[in-house]
Amino acid sequence: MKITVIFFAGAREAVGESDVTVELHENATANDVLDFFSSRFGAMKQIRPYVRVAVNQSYVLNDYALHDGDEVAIIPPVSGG
Amino acid sequence: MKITVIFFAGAREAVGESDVTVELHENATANDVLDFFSSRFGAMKQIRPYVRVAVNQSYVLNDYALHDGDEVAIIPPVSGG
Amino acid sequence: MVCIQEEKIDVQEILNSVIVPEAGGVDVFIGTTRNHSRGENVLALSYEAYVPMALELLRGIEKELHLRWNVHKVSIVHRIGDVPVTEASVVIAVSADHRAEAFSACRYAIDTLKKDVPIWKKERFENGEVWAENAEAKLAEKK
Amino acid sequence: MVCIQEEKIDVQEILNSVIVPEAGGVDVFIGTTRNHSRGENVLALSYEAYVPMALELLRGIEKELHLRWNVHKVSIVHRIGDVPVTEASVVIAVSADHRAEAFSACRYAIDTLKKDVPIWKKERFENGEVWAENAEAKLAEKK
Repeated sequence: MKITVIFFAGAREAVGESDVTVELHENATANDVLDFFSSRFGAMKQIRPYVRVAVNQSYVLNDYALHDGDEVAIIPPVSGG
Repeated sequence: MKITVIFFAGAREAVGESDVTVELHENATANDVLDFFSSRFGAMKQIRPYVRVAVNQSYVLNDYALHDGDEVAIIPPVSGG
Repeated sequence: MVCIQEEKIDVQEILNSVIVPEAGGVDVFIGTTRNHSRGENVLALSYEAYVPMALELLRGIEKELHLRWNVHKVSIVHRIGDVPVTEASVVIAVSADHRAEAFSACRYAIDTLKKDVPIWKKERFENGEVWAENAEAKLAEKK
Repeated sequence: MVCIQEEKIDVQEILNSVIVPEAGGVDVFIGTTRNHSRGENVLALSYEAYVPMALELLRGIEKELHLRWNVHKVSIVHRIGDVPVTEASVVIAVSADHRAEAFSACRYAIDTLKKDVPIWKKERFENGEVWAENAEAKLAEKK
């Protein structure tokens, strides 16, 4: 299935892109998305313990099962306010 | 001794004056001022349990000993804010 | 800065007086006059103050906030005279490095003002008028 | 009302949006950008947001305030892009019948915003730049 992954702040700089479309196996989870980018980008691997994942604009746990067409956002620790 | 007594809000309306100069015996206290006006004005007697007294712009206890020339203020429950 | 004034309160001006480059957060409390009280419609509201004593107590509150919390600037402004419904009767602004201190100090300031500062509000209803009494002020008498 | 905007925040406009004739008190929190962080001078600050999700979470906070406290109106406005020192990055205003509720609800709103809402601040120093991380956001990960 195809999902769009969008990156913010330090995650965007780690990957060098603000959004990427990836092809994942069926039954892929949020965790698989983190694996995918952590294995390709050292800087992403470093911040991985600290990021949260949102799917279609809601936070999810890392074992969340993705669906074709989902928008997955990689959310580093926020600093609004 | 001579002291000036000033009245605010409900106390002013009870006495019908905003300030009055009274002649009191030596050793008079804040309490004596309250006695003086409560005995003359029924409305003042009614609110007496609820008023606080300030002398020269500081709250005092009712047994505070007055001095010649003091400014005594009769302060009904406040409602600022 | 503390002030008692008859003019309408300019909140932006008060904010400007407390925001400093070192501060990270400002808490502002604004007391507005309400259109109802004791279950009746309030037609008009008027404040009076024992001005020199009220200013002295407000300066005391300002000083106490600096002693008890790590705050940068404090402004307390109270309006007297007629205050139309929805307009501010009091504005308290506190700037601090950290918001927890701004919130606590601002809350303490309005609580103390309501309890002790010699300012009175008269509420005018269709069937008469009455001097309001803050619940906090009534508790203070029992001490 | 919630809003994410690049324009300078107009505090008076936000106040006007929450003051209603029935409300007796308004608490306002204003987060301003500071000139120092991590012991260094901050030259410039810039915010970015995951805008649709941030707005959704801000609307959620607004709704939660109405459910948990007896509040009249809530406004939360966050600025993004460059925010010069002393200008407001966020303004939260809450009106209520009683000030205790305005204070608690406003405090809860800024605490939750700092913990969860996807907005990030980049601090630029003389020797480089860094993405700030709220202490509250780091705690949230451990859940």
